[in-house]
Amino acid sequence: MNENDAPLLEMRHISKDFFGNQVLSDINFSLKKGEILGLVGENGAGKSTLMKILFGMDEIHQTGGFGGEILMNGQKVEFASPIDALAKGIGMVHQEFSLLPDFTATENILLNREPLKYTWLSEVFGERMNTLDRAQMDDISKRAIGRLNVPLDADMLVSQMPVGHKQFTEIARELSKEATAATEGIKLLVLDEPTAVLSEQEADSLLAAMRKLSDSGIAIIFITHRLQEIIDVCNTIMVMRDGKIIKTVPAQGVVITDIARWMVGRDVNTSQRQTRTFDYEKSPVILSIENLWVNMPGETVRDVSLEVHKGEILGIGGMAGQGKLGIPNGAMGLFPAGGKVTFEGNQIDLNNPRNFLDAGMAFVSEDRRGVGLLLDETLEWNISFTAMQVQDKYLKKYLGGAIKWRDQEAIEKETQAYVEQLEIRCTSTKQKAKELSGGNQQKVCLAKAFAVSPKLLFVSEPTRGIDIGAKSLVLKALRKYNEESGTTIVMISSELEELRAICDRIAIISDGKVFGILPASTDSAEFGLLMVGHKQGGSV
Amino acid sequence: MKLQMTNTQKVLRFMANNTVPILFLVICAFGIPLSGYSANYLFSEIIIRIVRNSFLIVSLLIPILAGMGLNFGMTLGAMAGQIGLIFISDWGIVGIPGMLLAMIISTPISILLGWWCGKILNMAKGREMVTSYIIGFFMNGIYQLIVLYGMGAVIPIRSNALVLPRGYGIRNTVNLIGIRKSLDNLLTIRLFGIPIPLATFALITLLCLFVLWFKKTKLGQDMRAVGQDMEVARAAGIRVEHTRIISIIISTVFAGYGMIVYLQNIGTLNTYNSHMQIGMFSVAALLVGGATVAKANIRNVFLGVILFHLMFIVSPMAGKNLIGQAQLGEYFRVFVSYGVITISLVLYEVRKRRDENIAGLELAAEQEVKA
Amino acid sequence: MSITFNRKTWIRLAIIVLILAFSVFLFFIGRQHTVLVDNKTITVNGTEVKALQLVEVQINKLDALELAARDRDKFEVTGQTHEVKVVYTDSNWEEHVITRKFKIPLMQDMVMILIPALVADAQADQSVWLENYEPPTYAMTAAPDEETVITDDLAGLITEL
Amino acid sequence: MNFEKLKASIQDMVRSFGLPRVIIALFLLVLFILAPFVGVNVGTSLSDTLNRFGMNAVMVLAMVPMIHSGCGLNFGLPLGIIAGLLGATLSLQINIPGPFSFVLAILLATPFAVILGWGYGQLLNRVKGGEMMIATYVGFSSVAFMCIMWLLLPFSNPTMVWGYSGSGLRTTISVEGYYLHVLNNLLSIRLSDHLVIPTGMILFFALLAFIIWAFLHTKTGTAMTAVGSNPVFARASGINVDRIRTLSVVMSTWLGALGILVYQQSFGFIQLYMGPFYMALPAVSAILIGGASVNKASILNVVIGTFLFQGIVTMTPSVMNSMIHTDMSEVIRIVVSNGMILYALTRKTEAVR
Repeated sequence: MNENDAPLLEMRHISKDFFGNQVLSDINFSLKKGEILGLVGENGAGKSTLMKILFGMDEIHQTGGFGGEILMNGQKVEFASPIDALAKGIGMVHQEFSLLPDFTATENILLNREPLKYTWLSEVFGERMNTLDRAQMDDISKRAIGRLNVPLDADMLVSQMPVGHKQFTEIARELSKEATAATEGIKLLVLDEPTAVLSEQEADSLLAAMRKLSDSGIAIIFITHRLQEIIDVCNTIMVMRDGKIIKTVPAQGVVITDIARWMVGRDVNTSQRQTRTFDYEKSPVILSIENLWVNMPGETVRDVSLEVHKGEILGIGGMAGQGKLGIPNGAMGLFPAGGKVTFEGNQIDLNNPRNFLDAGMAFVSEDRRGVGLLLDETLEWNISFTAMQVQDKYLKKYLGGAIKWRDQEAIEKETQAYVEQLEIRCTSTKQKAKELSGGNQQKVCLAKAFAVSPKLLFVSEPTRGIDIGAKSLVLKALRKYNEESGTTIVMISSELEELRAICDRIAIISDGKVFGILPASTDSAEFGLLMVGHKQGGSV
Repeated sequence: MKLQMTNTQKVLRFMANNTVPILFLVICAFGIPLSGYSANYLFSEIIIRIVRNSFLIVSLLIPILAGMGLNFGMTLGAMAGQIGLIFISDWGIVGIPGMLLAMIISTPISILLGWWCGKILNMAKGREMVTSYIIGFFMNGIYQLIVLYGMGAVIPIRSNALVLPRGYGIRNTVNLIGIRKSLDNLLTIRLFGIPIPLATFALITLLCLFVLWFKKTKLGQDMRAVGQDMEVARAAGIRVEHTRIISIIISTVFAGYGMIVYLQNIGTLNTYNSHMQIGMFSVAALLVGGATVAKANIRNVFLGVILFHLMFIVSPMAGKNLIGQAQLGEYFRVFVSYGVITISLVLYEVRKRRDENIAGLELAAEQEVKA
Repeated sequence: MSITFNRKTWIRLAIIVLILAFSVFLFFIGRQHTVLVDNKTITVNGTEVKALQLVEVQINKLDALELAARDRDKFEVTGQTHEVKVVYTDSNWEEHVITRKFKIPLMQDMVMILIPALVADAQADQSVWLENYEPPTYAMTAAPDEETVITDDLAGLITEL
Repeated sequence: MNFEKLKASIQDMVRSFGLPRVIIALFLLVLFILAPFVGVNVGTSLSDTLNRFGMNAVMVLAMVPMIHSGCGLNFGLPLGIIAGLLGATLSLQINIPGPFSFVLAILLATPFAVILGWGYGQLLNRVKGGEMMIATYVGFSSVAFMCIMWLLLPFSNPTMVWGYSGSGLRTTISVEGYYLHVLNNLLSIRLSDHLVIPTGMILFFALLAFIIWAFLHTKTGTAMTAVGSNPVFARASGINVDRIRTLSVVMSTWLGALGILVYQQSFGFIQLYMGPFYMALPAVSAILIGGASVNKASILNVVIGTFLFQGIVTMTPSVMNSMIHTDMSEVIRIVVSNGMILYALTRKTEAVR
């Protein structure tokens, strides 16, 4: 069949589950030549998984493949690896750059696809002994950059480029993939949050470039959180939520509020919300953060000021990469930070976790394996360690405290208690942390935090990468802990619904700043708008 | 606000980036007058050292290009070269044909060893240097097994001049009279009475040209890519492991040739320790030339040879004239050789750290402006 | 990995063969031999041949040697075929020049040319005047009766590079 | 069927213990079995092994703290040894004959060990990730530096300095009349005229081993293990990682110093100059043979490892010699020890980030 009537790309009944937990179900959409499709949705809505399927990434195959079929120009295609996808003319520009800092734009654009000049040595030692054809490299990259028409210096080292130009280089690389014997020329370009790192005018010129490309017949899948851009540039808008397609509409006449509602809005009965009315204004401020800045790669906090009231559960939400994770990490001092953090009236000097802990705060990190756990040690160690070091718990003292001996019995007792309380599934308290499932590891992290019996507890992404059952268990445990021991909890999560489920107030972080604080009961569309950085919410 | 650098800062930065060469200039500046050697003597000595060592040192460049650090495994190549030499001196092949034959023999051995070494280093990513260093020791054991017990027993060796009286194993020193200086004397001119072996220089120049050309090849480009970021390279479809192995193989083969050139100049082979020292001295020389674990070029090689060996020549005499003990000078130069490697390894790690912090400083600065 | 016999493979094979051939060639031209020239009275198949009073011997273009009676000297040559040139004056003051090519067995370290034999019959086969020479063992480099092998790699650090 | 099960169990036993270690253990076993048949006295070789065990165990123990704190294998052991040598030479210089000189040596070595160790620790904190290579060269250059010092330092005890020049220390100095065999002879048990157990030396090691074991059960010791296991976790638990690491390095250095003193009192000589140069490698490979990895080590590893390693070093020459009249032990030692280190370096380990 010829290209005109068959859509360039069509995905039919795509479904995917990771070991029983359904992340995509019955995805259907098609994409015409030169069409720009805007793909929006919360984190975890399934956008990235969908793209991974489209590219036949290994992790899809390793986790048991997917359901449904992919068609290009009417023919069914199966991609064993991204290489195949590229060969079919699909290009992807990832959020994080895959560029070599000490190579020029040209060298990066043509990485491993350099045109070569023949040398006789290649007859003996193989193709790779041919020399690079610099001249040809230059004009290929020039042409690719030309198609984008952006001011990008082909001979500039990537390490010296402004971030926007890196982005352009990435795109130019995809564009430079012209039809060869092995591969077809670029037909479909997937841009995953390309504008997230760009300044205003950079973003504008990128959008312009995208239009230009679509005019030249290249279809684009445009993933972004900046809804205005979607409306400006896309022909069609596709909204995903919970692994389903909520809406597929032409961009004309759509207003941001609709999109936001589609993105976050849920039918109320789905989520088990038990709204409690907690009057935080009555209770004193326990923690106040002023002008906090944190240099956490990928989660930079620029200027955050917050007040946390005693006994409340404060939620901190926002899109990935906007800096919400930076707040607790900075406050604790795991990443270089500055600003003023006052806890119970006395200021905590930053960049030293010890002060944070001594003050009576605790932090459950989002990075369980990296920061949260001693993977090679037993549960006992994991749970008791922090309390032991900070508060001298579980220690027998001899010679008037000169020798502080580990008290094995006490540790075992405590650990056993937590294992029962949090229903940690393990063979024994001597089991190594790395042998537990994600959910149970998370519970261990909580137990570790509870063990220091903190006055204020930061919990970061407590439900990331754990199954539904464990999720609700963890949330319940937090709520219970808050109610019973009156501990103030600050919970950071990218899943708005789970915040709304247990928090009293929710602060939305965007671009490293507090964009607005609303009561959890507020309509989710409001939050949606804040998240996508559309309108300044009235701070409560 | 961008981080501005005042001139003084710039100077300091320059000093910091070239600590080692500057250090050596200072040492030599003090050493030369103390030693009381004539300029003429020093010059001719330096010429000899360049002829001897530069080939070996150049063989270190390519693994650095591929981001595998300093290839202490070059001793493997040296061993291969020595085995080649042992054979030709047993067969009584002399002169240029002898050298060529030795090189031909060493090549397959080097390739084999290099391939094995590369495999191992791929298993120890991020720890290449210390691993290649240990590989050197390990292989030294195997080498002894072969040369000290195998040769004469399993591997036939005719000449009694080579084999130990007990009937097997090679003697401590093998006299390479047959090929001694055969390359150096092929074509020599005298400059101010200083003999300059043009043939050897030609060979070395050829090698340098090869290295320069190699960087222009696809393989060279791939190595640079792998050296910067293995993951990105892999994503782009470059065969990372394969490329790394090749870089080690090339280095090993060249090291083998280098060893042959080195020994034809010296004229005698210390069967059981020539190869072990050579690794350390070559690395030291390269680092003295201002190379780092991540970056090295031809200029570093020659600057290194000159500075390092200048120190090496003058220090015993200087020590003698200073404290009346030549031995002191000898210990001193051993100390310096190791010290240099230590310093530049440390500086390298420290700088890596420093560059990582820059981003944080900028953010901080930006906040200060706000406040 | 299966070896497919395309052009490249052939080229590689060819190169390897070439290198091997070349190394054999090197072996031939690089092989060093010692040629002893000996001027003693000997008996060649029964008849005694007197040593010459004075004879000048030259091999290839190496500088010539003068041998009196009962002298023996040596040339170091590489390769197999060489030319020996003998210049002597007989009893009635006539100068004779004999030049002969000869071939040394490849693995033979030492050969000896018996000048008198050569002079006696200039046309004789080389086996008559050229004989393989096995050096007596005592002439070998006198080795210390038991040499201790130093495998200590530190030795080198203190010694001259 | 049943055989299958056996096979499987053996296989994962081997896997858990590491193939090379199994091979080495079997090798040693074979040597001991062969010994009587080739006319080697098992008693002698056993007491030799014990003796060498005692001599080296402490230096192997010196690996433990640094491995625990994640500083990797202590290739910088020579630094500790130098501290020990300084202690030894000074104690001889002060010239109090008899066993007390040993105590004195320890006392004098300690401050050096602490100072050197502290500096060394500071250095290693600045080069996290590249410790091992740098440790190696710190060791080497410090040895070379001390070579100069041994020549220059104004020692005067005639038993130590070169006879002719009257200045500069000798390469080997006898400790006869000072602390020769103080530990060896301390309540040593003489089972037969071949088999002697150097109880004192073993006990001394046992004491130190106990101290380390106990330390690892204290609060600080726990912190040290955590730092080695996951520095980020430790930091997030309010541990000052750098301080713990420095402490571990100081401990290692100090143990190294004691180690060389124990070695000397049994060996009979103080080896100066290039003596300490390659002493790190045997110790490193010993602990690895014992089952330690680049970031995990226990006292048991030290004991097993030292015994296996020294066992091989003592047995091979005697057995080999009497079997195939050649001494290949040197080569075997090199191959075994470095092969073991290679094996360890090429394992995948999380802690080395």
